[in-house]
Amino acid sequence: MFADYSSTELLSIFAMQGFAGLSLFSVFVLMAMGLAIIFGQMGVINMAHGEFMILGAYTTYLTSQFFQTYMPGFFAGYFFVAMVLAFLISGALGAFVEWAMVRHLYRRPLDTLLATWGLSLIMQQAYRSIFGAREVGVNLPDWMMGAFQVTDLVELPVNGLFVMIIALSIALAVYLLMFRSGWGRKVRAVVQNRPMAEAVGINTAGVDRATFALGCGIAGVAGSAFTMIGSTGPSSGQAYIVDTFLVVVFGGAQSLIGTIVSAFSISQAQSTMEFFLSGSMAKVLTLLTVVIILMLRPEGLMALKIRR
Amino acid sequence: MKQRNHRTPGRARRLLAGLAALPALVALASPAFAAGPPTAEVNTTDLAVTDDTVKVGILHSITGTMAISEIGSVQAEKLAIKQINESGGVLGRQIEFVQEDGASDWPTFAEKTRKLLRQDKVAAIFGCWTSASRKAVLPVMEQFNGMLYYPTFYEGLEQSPNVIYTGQEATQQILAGIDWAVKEKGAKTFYLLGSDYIWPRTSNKIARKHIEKKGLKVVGEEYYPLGHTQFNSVINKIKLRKPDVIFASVVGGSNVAFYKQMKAAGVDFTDESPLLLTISVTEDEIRGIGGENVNGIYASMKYFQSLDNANNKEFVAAFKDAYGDDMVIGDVTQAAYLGPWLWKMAVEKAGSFDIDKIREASPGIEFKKAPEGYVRIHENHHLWSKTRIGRAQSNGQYEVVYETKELMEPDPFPEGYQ
Amino acid sequence: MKSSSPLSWLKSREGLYYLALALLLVVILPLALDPFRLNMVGKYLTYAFVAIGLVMCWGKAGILSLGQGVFFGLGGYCMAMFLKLEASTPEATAHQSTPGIPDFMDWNQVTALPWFWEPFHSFSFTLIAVLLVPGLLAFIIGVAMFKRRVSGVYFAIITQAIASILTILIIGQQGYTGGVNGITDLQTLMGWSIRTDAAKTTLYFVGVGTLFVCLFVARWVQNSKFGRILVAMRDQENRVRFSGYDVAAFKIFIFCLAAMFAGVGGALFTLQVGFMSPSFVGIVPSIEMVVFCALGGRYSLLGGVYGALLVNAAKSGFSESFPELWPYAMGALFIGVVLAFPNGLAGLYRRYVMPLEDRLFSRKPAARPARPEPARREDKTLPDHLSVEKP
Amino acid sequence: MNKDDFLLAVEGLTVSFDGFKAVDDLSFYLEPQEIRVIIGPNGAGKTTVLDLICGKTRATAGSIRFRGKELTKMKEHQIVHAGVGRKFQNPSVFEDLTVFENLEVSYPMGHTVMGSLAFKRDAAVIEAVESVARTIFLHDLLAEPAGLLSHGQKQWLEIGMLLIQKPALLMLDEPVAGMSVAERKKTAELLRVITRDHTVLVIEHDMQFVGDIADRVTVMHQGKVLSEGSIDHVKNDPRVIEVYLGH
Repeated sequence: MFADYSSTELLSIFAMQGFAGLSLFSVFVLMAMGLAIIFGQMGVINMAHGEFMILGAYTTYLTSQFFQTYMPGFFAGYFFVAMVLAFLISGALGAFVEWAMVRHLYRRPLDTLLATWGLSLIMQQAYRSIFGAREVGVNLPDWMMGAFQVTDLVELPVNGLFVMIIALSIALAVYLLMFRSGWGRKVRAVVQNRPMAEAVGINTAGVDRATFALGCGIAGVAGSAFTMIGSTGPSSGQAYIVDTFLVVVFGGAQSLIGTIVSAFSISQAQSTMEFFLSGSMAKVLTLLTVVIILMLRPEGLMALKIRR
Repeated sequence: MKQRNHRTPGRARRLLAGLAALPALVALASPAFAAGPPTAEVNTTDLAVTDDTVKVGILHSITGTMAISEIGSVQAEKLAIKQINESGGVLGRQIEFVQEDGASDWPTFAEKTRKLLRQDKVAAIFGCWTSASRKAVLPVMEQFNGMLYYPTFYEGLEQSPNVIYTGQEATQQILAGIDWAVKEKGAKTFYLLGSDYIWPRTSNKIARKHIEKKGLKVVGEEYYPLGHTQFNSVINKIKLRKPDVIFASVVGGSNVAFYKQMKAAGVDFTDESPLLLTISVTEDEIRGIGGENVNGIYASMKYFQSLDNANNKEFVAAFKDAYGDDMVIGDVTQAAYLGPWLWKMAVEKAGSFDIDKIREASPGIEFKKAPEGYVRIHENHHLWSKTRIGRAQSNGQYEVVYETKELMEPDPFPEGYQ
Repeated sequence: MKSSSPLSWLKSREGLYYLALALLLVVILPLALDPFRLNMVGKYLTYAFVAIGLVMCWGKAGILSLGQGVFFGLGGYCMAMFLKLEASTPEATAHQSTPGIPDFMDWNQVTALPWFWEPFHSFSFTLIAVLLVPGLLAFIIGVAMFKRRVSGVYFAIITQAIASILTILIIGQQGYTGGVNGITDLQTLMGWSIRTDAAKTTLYFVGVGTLFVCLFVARWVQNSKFGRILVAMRDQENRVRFSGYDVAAFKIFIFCLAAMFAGVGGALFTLQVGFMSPSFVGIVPSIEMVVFCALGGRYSLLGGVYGALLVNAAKSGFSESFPELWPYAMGALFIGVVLAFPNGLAGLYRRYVMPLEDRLFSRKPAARPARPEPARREDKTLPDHLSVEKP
Repeated sequence: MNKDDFLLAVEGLTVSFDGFKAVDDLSFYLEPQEIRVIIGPNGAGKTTVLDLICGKTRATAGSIRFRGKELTKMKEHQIVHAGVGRKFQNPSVFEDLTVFENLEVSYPMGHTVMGSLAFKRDAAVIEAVESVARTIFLHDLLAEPAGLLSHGQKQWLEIGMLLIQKPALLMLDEPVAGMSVAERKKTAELLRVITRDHTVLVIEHDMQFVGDIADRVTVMHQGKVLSEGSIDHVKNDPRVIEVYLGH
């Protein structure tokens, strides 16, 4: 299939395809990071994860409208404000949901799955009532929609790079927070032994709430970033949920590194297959491969081997 | 009578609420209109027709994933009904509508159709959007002998005595579009891209045959699952194959992702290399995608909001008056608007609400006040209509750059394209 | 510890509950509803088959499958393939380029009937396939997953992914499956039109009859030692294993049984509704089916049936009068059931109505219900996040 | 003595978790009718040894021969059928089932899918259940859900569930942990009854209790056997004293 192309063309295509794989990777990392925290650290299945993402996207939409109307001069920079707001709003809603619902269900993970699915229905319909059933168009500053011309053929999209940077910063921030901060130690203590953590004076309820809020907040940032590459509508969030869960489970719950490794392998597999096969078949084959590997190695890629 | 309004933001919502109450009001307030022929004469099949009212059904998804697309059709149908009532109704009878929600769920569509036909005994149904919902409804329409006015452009391969198809079938859109690209733009190679379901697949099949008949080349054909949001790989493939034309029939949320990612990958559609020709992006879709992301793409359809004729100006003004200035009108919305009018004319030509008589009367009916200019019902229940090529502007509107000289004949079972 | 004839339970209070359901479905609803509404009830009942399977699988054994739609769909597709072939006689399809094959194949340039369609010319094969195709897939999934001790949340997510895969496959292979439109325009079952009111009413009664057969099978399984082992497994899987049971085999069996029930439901659905489409295979319908079961009471077979009936009736009712409110109501229902009464309607009934019955009939307080149901119990499937064990 | 003359012969048994050897080249032998107690400080690998024998954990290396069969290759339920019964540290009974049903589930019949569907509660079953129930002091509570039992009663019930399987080797992990003094005495009594016709492998901390029942004692430390012999022998072994009292 490559006979018709010159070697420079091929090289550029491989470069761009590699980049495509990397940007898919960052998308997966962004989607999965919030979920990995909530599922991996708390054992809670948040089926409304996609809706929290869309909340971030709508926040971005509103912020862009606000800047356009009242502060057009600062429009170029609104996106950063939007991301912070998305984090805060999704996080706040997350904290509320944890308080109202999730905390009653910690020992019943399958029930959290049902309850959060109910929540996702409500959130979707709320978006529909507030923003209308149609997708909203999020205006982006011009600088974000461009591309770097590297060579004649190789062009790297700015928004792809941007998503990558956000994904990596969030991954880094989460890593520092979880493994290099006092708070992270508390979270891990609660994960490993709740009664003991309580006994040594950790406010486990507070830690739970903050963890859940953090996961939702990151989902909000992800949704905000996705306005650059995807659609923002009441049910857009559902498109992400299966992929996201597979990434987390495939990586091995509880392992943030695992999530990143799994996001990397799934994204590379998918983008390579998409290049050689048709889109639908690539998707089927990717999912199938993941499911089969999970059947062979149900603990995921990076699970700790521990005594049970 | 049942009423419900979909909540749309701002002014539209209030207006819609007002509108929803309208048929009831009009029906009460204007017995003077009831000068039509006696009910027994015009209704021999026990439809919900009284001396001064007639009941019709509106059946679209106003919840679920398809609500995004179907809202415009509901608005257009209600507008047409309102206008018909204001102009004296049908055979002197005011139209009342029963609106049902298909909830983006095909059995629900079938179920609601049964309800509309059997319980409400409506004289016509304006509704459905996806092919799947139409396919689900079809057996019920045929069993209870109803009449459905179906607004969406679709893949063809169907011709039911119980449906009038007011949108274009695939060949009308595609043949004209490709001919134009070849003739005006000198296109030689094509890349076909679509969402993975029947309409894009059938459309691309027709497109491929047509392209190959001309001795030109299809350099790629690709489908992505509905809702797919990552198009980087296909964009690379397109860059590699360097087609003259990307022929796109991507739908829904995927659309937004596709065009944003094309733009971000450095593709400037205004360069027209490659040229992008779509059959799926109406003004409605552009609202979600963002005008700046589609600036310069071409669409092949029968209607654009910017069409420059008196009928359309009046229609656009009335639509915005009813639902707000920020409304946009796409191809399907206009086709939905045709439904109630075509039905009214068929009823009046037949002098009866009976379905069989409407069916007989329908072929040959002309609608000269159509916003798209002029349409005529073909023997095969589709419409003769012109196809236009529009070039998308960054303000979200299309600029019409070409229009077929003649009306395109609808051909749902095109010989040589199957 | 009495042993008695296999049907003597029908005379007990539990028997009365079954009788009440039979009375409702066989006498009251057909008399009270017009054929249109009755047909709708018939459609809801096909979901009850899935709910029964879920009660066995999820309630009793703690295995939550979010992919029951797959089995429902497979059963439905088997039946739809048979009906479609019957509708695609060479005479009826004379205008096609290849007469005698289903219309959608012709549109997709398929020129001969694919091999896997051939056997569906036979009705008896179809009936077997309705049971075996879902059963076989469940068996394969079950062997792969339960032998590797995949459980709890992991199992739920993998079944969800399978539902997603199958949906994409069906939609993508439209030449063989009818794609997103599904298999439509089904008219007759062995020459008998399934579209008339009389036919729909007949099908309703067939559905009710089949439902009771499934209920009895499920009840028999539940009350056998097998049923006790399921409950035991849910509580203490290791204890069961170290009491000498091959836990995986039990899980595989119950998962297959639930899949077959779902398949039967799907086949009846196709007959009632007249078509089958991939929208019943995906994730959303699969999760909705779990809700029917959760609302009715995940530990109670009859609860599952009532759950399926009530949720769907509410859905139709709500969406006729307040379509925008329906998703809110449905969402609130989910959350409410899970938070406030995890044992569902059956749990409420047992708690509030049964004592009344006791007083009313001045019986001695409940000869303990067939299976004591756990109070608000914790999932033993995932004590921490480590629901997956190394084999 | 050939190793198949022993009831249980553990040789060179090793298991490592991510490089950490929880059990390291462990060997010991049980004779028929013997009562062996394993003691050792926390983390010595005692429970892991039981896990390895009953198949819950897979060995990295080594062999476990039981009545001439190699257990390391067998599945858990097959090991049970071979005659090994195991009680867990925390009482693990089926709380939603009655005491009767708990015992019935363990009754060695109807252990396959089909067998359990066809299983009939006949006179022999009832007889067996009732007799075991008498042994474990729960005869009056047969109809109670197990969830309502006290901690000690649950421990007994679990022992009863093992007894009804008629295993050749009984493995008990801390059978008196968390029991009141009275319960402890009763349990010791129960164990004496049991040991009349079973080989028993017990993990226990309570040295008095160990002294009461043990034929031989194996002391484990860091995955290895530190000392083995009679209770007095190990009590006076300086290495044992070092481990328990040193540092």
